[in-house]
Formats: sequence, C-alpha cells, structure tokens
Amino acid sequence: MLMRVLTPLAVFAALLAGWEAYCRLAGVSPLVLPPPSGVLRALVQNRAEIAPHAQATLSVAALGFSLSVAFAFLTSVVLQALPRAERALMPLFVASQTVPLVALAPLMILWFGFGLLPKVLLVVLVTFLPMLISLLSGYRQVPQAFVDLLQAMGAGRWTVFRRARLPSARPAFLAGLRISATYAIVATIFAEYAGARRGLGIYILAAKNNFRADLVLAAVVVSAGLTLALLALLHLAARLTARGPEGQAPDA
Amino acid sequence: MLMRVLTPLAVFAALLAGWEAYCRLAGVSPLVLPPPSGVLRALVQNRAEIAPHAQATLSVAALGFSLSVAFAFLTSVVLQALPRAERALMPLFVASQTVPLVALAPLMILWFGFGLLPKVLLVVLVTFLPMLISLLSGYRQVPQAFVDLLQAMGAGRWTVFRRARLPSARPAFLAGLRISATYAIVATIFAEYAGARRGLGIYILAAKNNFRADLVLAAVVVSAGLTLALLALLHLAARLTARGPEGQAPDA
Amino acid sequence: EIPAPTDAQTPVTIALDWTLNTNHIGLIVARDRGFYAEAGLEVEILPYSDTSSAALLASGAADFGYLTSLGFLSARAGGADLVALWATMQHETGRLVYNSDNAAITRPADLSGKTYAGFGSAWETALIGTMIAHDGGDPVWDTVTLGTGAYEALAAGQVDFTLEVATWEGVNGALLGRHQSAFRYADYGIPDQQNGYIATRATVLAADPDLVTRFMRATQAGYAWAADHPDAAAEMMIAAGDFPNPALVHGSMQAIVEGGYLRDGAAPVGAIDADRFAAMARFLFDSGVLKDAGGAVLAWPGDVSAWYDQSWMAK
Amino acid sequence: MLEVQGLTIRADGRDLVRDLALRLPAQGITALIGPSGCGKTSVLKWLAGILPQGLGATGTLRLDGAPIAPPHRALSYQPQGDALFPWLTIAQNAALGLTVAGLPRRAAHARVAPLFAAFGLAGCEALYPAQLSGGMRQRAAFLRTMVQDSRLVLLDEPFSALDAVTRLRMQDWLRSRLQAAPRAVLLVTHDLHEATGLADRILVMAAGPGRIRAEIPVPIPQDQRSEAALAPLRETLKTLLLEDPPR
Amino acid sequence: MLEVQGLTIRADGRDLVRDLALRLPAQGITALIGPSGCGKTSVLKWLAGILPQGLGATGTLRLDGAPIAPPHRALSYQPQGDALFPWLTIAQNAALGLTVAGLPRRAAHARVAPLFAAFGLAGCEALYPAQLSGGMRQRAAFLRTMVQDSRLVLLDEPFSALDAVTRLRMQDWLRSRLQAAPRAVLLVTHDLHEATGLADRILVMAAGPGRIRAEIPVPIPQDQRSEAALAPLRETLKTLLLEDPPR
Ligand SMILES: Nc1ncnc2c1ncn2[C@@H]1O[C@H](COP(=O)(O)OP(=O)(O)OP(=O)(O)O)[C@@H](O)[C@H]1O
Ligand SMILES: Nc1ncnc2c1ncn2[C@@H]1O[C@H](COP(=O)(O)OP(=O)(O)OP(=O)(O)O)[C@@H](O)[C@H]1O
Ligand SMILES: [Mg+2]
Ligand SMILES: [Mg+2]
Repeated sequence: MLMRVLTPLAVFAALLAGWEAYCRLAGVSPLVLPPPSGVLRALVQNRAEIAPHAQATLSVAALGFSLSVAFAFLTSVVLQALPRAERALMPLFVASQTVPLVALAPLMILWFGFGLLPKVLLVVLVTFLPMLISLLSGYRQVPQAFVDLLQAMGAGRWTVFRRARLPSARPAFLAGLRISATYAIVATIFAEYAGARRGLGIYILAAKNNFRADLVLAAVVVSAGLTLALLALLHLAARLTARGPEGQAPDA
Repeated sequence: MLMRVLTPLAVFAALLAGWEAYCRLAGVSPLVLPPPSGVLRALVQNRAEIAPHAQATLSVAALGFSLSVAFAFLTSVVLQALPRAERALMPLFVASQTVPLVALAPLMILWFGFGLLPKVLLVVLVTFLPMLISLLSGYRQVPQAFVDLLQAMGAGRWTVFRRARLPSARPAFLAGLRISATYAIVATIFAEYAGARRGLGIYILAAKNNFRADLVLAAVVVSAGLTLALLALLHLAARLTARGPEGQAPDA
Repeated sequence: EIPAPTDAQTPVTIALDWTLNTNHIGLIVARDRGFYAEAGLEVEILPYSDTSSAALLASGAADFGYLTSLGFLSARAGGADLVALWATMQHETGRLVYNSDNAAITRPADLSGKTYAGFGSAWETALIGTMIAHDGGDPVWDTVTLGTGAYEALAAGQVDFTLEVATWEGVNGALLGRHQSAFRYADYGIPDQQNGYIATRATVLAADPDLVTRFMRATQAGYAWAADHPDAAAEMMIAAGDFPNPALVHGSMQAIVEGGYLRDGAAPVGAIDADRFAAMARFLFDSGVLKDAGGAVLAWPGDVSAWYDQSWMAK
Repeated sequence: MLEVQGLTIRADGRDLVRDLALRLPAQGITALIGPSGCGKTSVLKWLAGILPQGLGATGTLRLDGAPIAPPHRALSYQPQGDALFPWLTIAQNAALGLTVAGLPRRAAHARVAPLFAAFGLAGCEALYPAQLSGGMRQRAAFLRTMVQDSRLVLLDEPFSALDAVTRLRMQDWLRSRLQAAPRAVLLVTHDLHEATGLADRILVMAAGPGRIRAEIPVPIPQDQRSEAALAPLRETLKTLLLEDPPR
Repeated sequence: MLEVQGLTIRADGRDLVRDLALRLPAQGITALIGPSGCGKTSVLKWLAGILPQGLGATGTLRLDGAPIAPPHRALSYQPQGDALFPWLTIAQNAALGLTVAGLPRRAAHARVAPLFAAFGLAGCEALYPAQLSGGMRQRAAFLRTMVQDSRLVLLDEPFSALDAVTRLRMQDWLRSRLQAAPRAVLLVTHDLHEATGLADRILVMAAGPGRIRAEIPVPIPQDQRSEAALAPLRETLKTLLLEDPPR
C-alpha cells in the first residue's frame, strides 16, 4: 500500500529534478520555462494574492458541479422513466460535446453577462454529460432478476426504480462523479478566462500578460491541487456512505 | 431505426426554430446572438475562406489523434507487461488530466515554437489518457480461463497478450477511440488558439476580434461537423473490421 | 547595398500583437507591393493568437514582433532580451471610452466606483488610477476581465467604461452608430506615448544587422506608402485579410492619416522619440507596473536609451 | 387449486409456448422439467405477471375456479439465482416482499424476525448477502419468498447456482422445510435427479413450441426417496428427455 | 502413469491443499469429486502448470517414474466453461493448441480438419462460437483439447455450463468418444451423478485443508451404467459427501 503511493511520488520527484536540472544547465530564460524551484518560490511569495482567486474558482466550481450533479440526476430520473425522450435527447447531448467551448465561452459571457451564470453554465456543460451517461448506464446495470422480483411482488415503475435501479447505479454514479469532478475546476478556470472579476483563470491571464510564466505555473499547481483535493473528498464520501461489507474495502 | 434518427433531428429542428424565433421576435443584435439562418448564411458565404482553415485543423487533429492512438497503444503494451511501471505511472497520467490546458497551451507554444509540435502535443495530451485507460482495462477484461488455457498450452507472456488480451480489448479500445475522437478536433482548435498559422482556432479568434459572432458560430458548426464525421468514420471502420457474427450487428 | 537575388529569399517571421488591423498596414503593403521580396526577404506575418507577441519574440518563436508599447516595456524591463526598432503611431491611439448616455460620467473623477471591463494587463490599473486621481477622484473601481467581450458589454450597458484603440474599435463603434465618448490619457496625467513597436531580440540584431536593416527599411517603405495612399493601402489590407466590414478599414485608415498618427511633422515614419519613450517608461516604473522575473517591482534605471536601436535608419 | 388453460406465448410471430394447460393442486411440489429453451421460465413469468416486453401471451388463469390476473398476491415468485439485493441486509432482503406490499418497515421486520431460526439463518439478520455462503444466501431467498404467505410458490431453478453437494443439502433442507410448513410449489428445473428427489408430480415439457408432454406422479413418500427407490423413475424420465431432439 | 506426491498448496500462509498424493493410470477416467472450495481446481491447475500468482505449491510430479515440471506437453488442460475465443472460428479455436505449440497454421488446420465429423461438428468449421449451441461449443472445446495428443486430459467441470438435459447427452457423447479413442482423463466435478456415470475410479476430496478422503473404483462396465446399477454407489458417495461439514 505504502509502495503504491511512494513509487509514483518517486517518479514525480525524478521528473521535477530533471526539469530543474535542465533549467539550470541549459540556462533557459525563466520567462519561457521557470524551474520548479522558481514556481514554488512564486507560489509561496504570492500565496496571499492567489488565495482569494483560488477561493473564487473553488466556489464557482463547487456551485457548478453541485448543480450539474443535481441536474444530471433529475434528468436521469426523467429519462429512465421516458425511454422515448431518452432516445430523442441523448444524441443531442452527445453532439453538444463536439462544440468547441473555446469559441462558445466568450459568446456566453456576452449572452449571460459576467456574473455567475455563464461560468456555472460552462461548468455544467462540461460536467453534465459524463454524469448523465454514467447514471443511465448504471440504471441499466440492474440485474433483470431484481426487477422481475419486485414486479412479481406488485411493485410499480417508481418502486422498481427506487428500490433496485437507483441502488444498482451507485458504482456507475461514483465513476461519473469522479470523471466530472476531474473537469470541474479546469472548466471553471476556462470560463473565467473568457470573463470574470476574480478567479484562477483571471490570475493566469494576468500573469501571462505580465510575462510571469512562474506565476502561471504556480496557479496551475494550485488548480491541480484543488482538483486532487476534490477527488480525495469524493473518495472519502464514497467510502463513508458505502453500505454493506464493501464499506470496508475501497469500492470507488 | 428510422425513428431513432428522425426523433433527435426533429427535436434539434425545434430547438433551432425556437432560437430563430427568439432572435427575430426579441430583436437581439446579431453581434450578440445571430439567428441560425444568419449563421448558415455566414457559413455559405464564407465557405471558401473557412475551408482551408478547416483543412488545417483536420490535418493537425488527424496527425495528433493518430500519434496519440499509436502512442497509447505502445504504452499500453509496455505497461501491461510491466505492472510495476503501470502502478508507478498511472497516478501521474491521471494527475496530468487535472492541469488546466488553457494555462499550459500558450507556454507550450513558447517552448516548442509555432510549428506542428505543440499543437500535436496538446491533442495527444487530451486524447492519450482515455485511450490508454480503455486499453489497459480492456486487457484486464480477458477471461481468466482464456489465459489459463493458453498458458497450459505452453504460451509465454507475449503469446497470451497477442492471442487473448489484445483481441479481448477490442470493444474497450473502440470505446476509448470514440471518447478520444470526440475531443481531438476541439483540442486542436484549442491549441490553435494559443498559436498557429492557420486553422479553425485562428479563424474563430479573428472572427471574435472582428465582432462577428455569426462567423464564430459558423466555425463552431464546421468543427462539430468534423467531429461527427470523424466519429462516423470510426463507427464504419469498427463495423468493417469486426470479426465473427457480431460483424453484422453494430458492435461499437 | 545589393538586394539579394529573388531565388534565395531569407525567411522571416513577425508575430502580431492583435488580430490583423490598420496598425499593421505597413507590413501588408511591404509584403504585397513586393518591398520585402525586393529586399530578399520572404516575410510571414503570423496570425494573432492567444500567446502574446512579446512572449513569442522573446522565446524565439518569431524573428520580429509587433508589440504594444506596454508589451515591449514590460518584457524588456522583465529581463527579455528585446530591442525596439520602430514605433508606428506617433501618438497614443488608446483612450478610455464610456457610453455617452451614461449621465453619471462626465469626467474621469466620475469613474470612481464604476465597473471597468478590462483585459488583464498590469498597466490598466496604473492608467485608470492615475487618470481618476489626476482628476481629483478616488481611484477605486470594479474590474471585470473580459477581453474583447468588453466592447459588447459596454454597448449593452453591462459595464461603465473600458479602453479602446481610437483608430480601430473607435471607428467601429462610430460605424455601428454607438454613441460613445472618450477621455484621452494624455489629458489626465499620462504621458503621451508612441505606440505599436516593432522589436527583435538583441541577439538577432547582433548576429545579422543586415537582415534587420533590410526588413526594417522595407517595412518603413510600406508604412510610408500607406501614409501616402491610405485608400489604396486599405484596399490592399482588405484583400489580404478577412475583414467582415471593409468600411472599418477605410474609416480606420482615414482616421490614422487625419489624426497625424503615422506621420508627425518632419520625423521619418516609425521614428522613436527618445523623450516620449523615456517618459512613458518612467511612468510605468514609477507606478510599479514593471517587475523583474521574480515579481519584485523594478526601480527606474535612469537611462533606457539602450532599449531601442534605430541605427538601421541611418545611411 | 390453480388452473391454466390455453396458454400461448408468442415472440416475433413465433409461438414459444402453444396452448398449454396446467393444474396445480393446493398442496405438494410440482416439478416442471424440460430441455433448455422449451419455455419453462416463460410459463413461470407469465404466472408471476412479469412476462418480458417482447413477448405476448393469451390464456386464462383460475384460482379455485375464479379467474385472476397476474401479478396476484396468491402467487409468489423466486427468480433464478438468489436475487438478494447486495445493498440490503439479510433482514431487509427477507422483508422486501412485505415492505413492497406496503407493510410498514417495523411491522415487516417483526413478521420476518421469528423465521430466521427455522431457515438456519439465526444471527445473520444484520449481515449483507456477500458475507454469506451460497447455501445461506439461497435460504435467505427462500425466507423472502415464504414470508409473503402466498398460496403457491413459483421457483425458477432455485439451486442452479449452487455446487452439487450444497444442492443436495439444500434439497434435503427444502423437503423438510415444506414438511414443517406445507405450501404448494411449482418448481422449474432441468435436472431430473432434482425433480425426482423433490417433486410429488413431474410435468415434462417439450420444446418447439413448448407444451406438456407427460405428467408423471412420483408415488414414493418423501422420506423413502433413496437413489435405489428413484432409479426406475429416473430411467423413464431420462429416456423421455433424451428423446426430444437436441436444439 | 502419472504420480503426484506431497502436493501442498498455500495461500497467505494457509494450506489450501495439504500433502496430497495421487496416481493416475495410463487409461480410463478418474473423477475428482468434492465440495466447493476443497481445492479441486487448484490441484488441476497445478498439474497444468498454471497455478495463480498468489498461490505457492510444493510437491513432485512423475510421468512413468520420471519427474516432470508442468506445463508439460503430456498433459492438456480444458478450463471450466468452454473458453472458446469468440473472435476465432471454430476451426481456428480447435487448432489453437497446435498453433500455440508452434505448428504452422496450414499444418494445424490439416490436423484438425478430419476430426470435425467425429466431434459432431461437420460443417461448423467456419462458424464463430456465438453461432453454436451450448453442446456444440462444448464439443468444440473437447476437439481443441483432444487434438493436442497429450497422454492425460485434465477436465475442470466440463459440463457445468450446460443444462441438465444437454449434460446427459454430452456425458453419453464423451463416453462413446473415449471408447473410440481412449485417453487417460482426470475429470473434476462436484456432481456425483456425473462422476458415477462417467468415471472408472472416483477420488473423493475433503476440504479444510484439501486432501483425498476416499478412492472408490466403479466396477460397472461403461455400457451397463443404468440408474439402477449405479444407485448403491451413488448412495455411498452421497453419504460421504454430505458427511463433510458445510462451509
Ligand atoms: N424476450 C424474449 N424475446 C424473444 N424470445 C424470447 C424472449 N425470452 C425468451 N425467449 C425465447 O423463448 C424460448 C423459451 O425461453 P425460456 O427462458 O422460457 O426457456 P427455459 O425453458 O426457461 O430455458 P432454460 O432451461 O435455458 O432456462 C427460448 O427459445 C428463448 O430464446
Ligand atoms: N488466488 C487465490 N488466492 C487465495 N486463495 C485462493 C485463490 N484461488 C483459490 N483460492 C482458495 O482456494 C480454495 C480452493 O479453491 P478451488 O478453486 O481450487 O476449489 P474447487 O474445489 O475447485 O471449488 P469449486 O468446486 O467451487 O470450483 C478456496 O477456498 C479458494 O477460496
Ligand atoms: Mg429458464
Ligand atoms: Mg473449481
């Protein structure tokens, strides 16, 4: 177990060391590629400045992600009850993923102003579909025998959903949650890039415009840290809410 | 079957009609939200100009995607043979997905110049991991009995891989291919945004800076069309290369 | 000097500070009238992208760069090895705009407490703060970073003011019939500056001064021709680029020529004025905009005359 | 007594089962035996009121002479395998039929609780299915079915997921359980050893389309069913089953 | 003759099988029977040389007195289920053992081709497994095993995936096949009806840790194995198997 954590860390440390050595030996301009030590220094020196930006990003991401999960859940409940609607809408949802958000984001700022709405919408756009697809496929993973059993007991459509389909979808739901969470922070930063008052996206934009690659990378580190923290939180929540003996084993 | 195509199209047409009606009735400035008819007109009028950009994007996407698939395949072959390397590297690969590319893309242009390299690299970065994860999980989906059988016949590690693991991974490979293909064009446009001579990304950027929302959306339509064409192509290739009776049924 | 034979053209790239517009007119003229080819150069004008031209130039991704004044000064002060060779606009083309029907704004002091649509560069704060304070207001306002969305946001009344280039967005606003008013920076304590620098790396200048000379002279010829033939140059530009609105290009060229932006008095096109260069640099140093690679605010070095080099202009 | 008449089950214009008639006495075990695909599960699902969507059926069902429509509370159905929900405890699983029927949770658990001992599951109430052996899981599934207090129990290959030794044990257990608390049972199986070991009456189905080929009573008392005593009957059944052409 | 001595299989410090000894004659079918989890599959996998990574084993294996190390060409292994590769045709599946052993494809197919008729698979050469019935798939798996020309065939519950009627048919088929082309067979099963119906000798394993509890010859000739003739032996075996405490 310890090895499973240490080996990747060792490889990561080796990568950083290589990067540091390259910067020092090749004398790369820190304007172009700052060494890891420089990024770390920038991060520590500017932590007070970065913190409120990180916090802004985190709130938008959390709000967008929560809304997305809630919305995906509601949609999934409706669609599983209406297979015709599912057949009509899913191709559109999938096609929506082929739209380059880089082009859409500035337009969304125009359409919806620079408040929370466009940013939350973008996060929802990015994270909604993986959740929805996971949930719907989770519902379908219910063993037919479970459905048969309940129906023979006189259960209606809704009871079958609540007592068999929904619990069966738990692993798929957690998997979808994990995929979506991976993109929540990144999508927020992306949305901020197109227009915001505050946030890591704005910080990165300003750092870039001021030729501070070290600050850009420091913000990247913060963003990756936030995502990893979010994933760890989900992992913990999954463990704590697990029912049955698999509660002891990591099931997510 | 026909219904399965027609219903989504009908819903899509209804959405477009609603959008068109909104633009006309609410008198929205086409600078902010052009009606679908305006987008279509822009697309038709500027098709000669958009075409070379679309072609540039397509070449980069195709190159990056092919390299990504090849690279993911090679990596998967190496990693499945070296479980220790897999344990060491996979967490890093996954962590790499938490990096906001919006921050990294301009730096990559600085590091690798204006040529193909940074763009292809970005496409690879975006599309590599879904492929790799799909392949590795595909290899694991081989029934233990198949492996037992081959080993009892005296097969070595490589024969087991080639004759059982690899063919077993076909459905997972196709699924990964589809996910990655969905992102290949979008990622290319994104990379072009950060620096390119030609491409839909550049076209969108110029259209945006010239306040031409209609051209931006026209380019978005082209990009979505390219992605859907790529997906259709993959679907076709999957069908044509299918072995066994499932070759008749859509297996992808 | 002897023009190089046309079959051995030296490839040269130049990165732009913004999507192709009339600031770049001389480059297009020089290319499309064959001035570059005559100088033995095959010039590629790289399209604008999300990566700044200063960064592209500093990293070696391009041979020359068309830079904003701020872009050049920040990069140079921050340690990038850049030398300015040229200044296009003899006066500041930037200005602060607001909607004319916004009764709450009559003078810069009124901007205090208002919402500003910004672009994420460090000098905007110094600029706006100085203008408000110079006019006696409290330099406090709300910034929303919007990039190009700023103009639509202003037109829609979502923000109160933003910055624009008078000879481009300003002309466009007028063409769209938008009623907007503007404050000139120079009227409120900001030194009038030249804008639109062409720069290269000092290493390029040292290694191949002849190339720089050939490139810059052809460029100068292009701008001079454009200043003399604004309408023909505008047509050339329209043919070269993908301009949705040809009237904008013509209008912009007209504004540039009428405003005396390209030619100012007897000075040759593109000449860098030592005093104004130093004044602007000084302003940026003093307002704490310029920082070193580590992020520390830089002190005025006393002399910045080494930051530009126009020896290519001399015989 | 349960009576089925003229049952025809169709899929895509093909008859899976044609004009099948069936009588189940109010007591005892009836085995429904036949080759794979002959329609045993389909008949059982029709009785339980859960025929899959693609299938259409015509036929009448009478309970003590009165026509009824499935799903009906007089019939309880136990699907193949154990179909225990892994996210519920054994007690919750056992009470499932009662809570689905609308009994409050507390009352349902009170009804189930006293039965654990008789089903060899004392102390397992709070465990999850994954923590139990195959035989125990199967008993828990029986508990869930039996507590529903229906008059007829429909069992679809209840022991097919168990290994042969556990299956022998569970057959013995079911026999004694039914002696202690008699209930009419329709047992679907394709194992002639199982059918002869447990049933009071064996219905042999044939395929293409599914129909009842023979009805064979098992006249040997339950406590005298040694291998030797069953041998002649088994030989007959084996011949009957192997006669059917392979599919 | 194949001889196993002192076979101990360990997992996580626990003995799954302890000090097991085994002799397999050069002819005839030996059944290895026992409750689930007693280690039957583990013993078979050790013989086939494919014990899973987590397991450690000590013990000696001799073929006609000479020590050998598995995997060895004298033994061929047929895993549970049919393990046919769905992406290969039946002919390719059947030839798998030969091509893996290095025979050129053409030669392998030439070796396999004449056997299809005897295995009831004539005309199926170019079909894919999914296009075959369960019994046919099982016969294809047998063909793949038998064409390897080993001296001893290791079968792990070959019929467990089949329904009971098809299983009866396949048992008859295997019996006649082995009479036509004799081969030494070690058949793992937990079905005493199957073991008694097919084997010449039955080894009864007990669990915890796995060991051989009894060795029972089946003296009845293969063509006289009626239900009645086997009944006494089955009764004995049943008692033996049910004695073992349930797990
Ligand atoms: N939903 C369905 N649509 C079409 N055909 C079906 C459907 N369900 C079952 N069948 C067909 O009906 C026939 C009978 O199936 P059924 O499951 O009732 O057989 P069974 O006797 O229970 O078989 P087994 O012993 O294998 O469980 C089979 O040929 C099967 O292919
Ligand atoms: N890889 C492994 N690691 C640890 N324990 C194992 C492993 N494989 C099997 N076991 C254990 O070894 C014991 C014997 O397993 P095995 O599969 O040999 O039994 P079996 O007699 O074939 O059972 P069945 O009749 O169910 O097939 C079981 O208790 C099982 O849990
Ligand atoms: Mg069935
Ligand atoms: Mg086994």
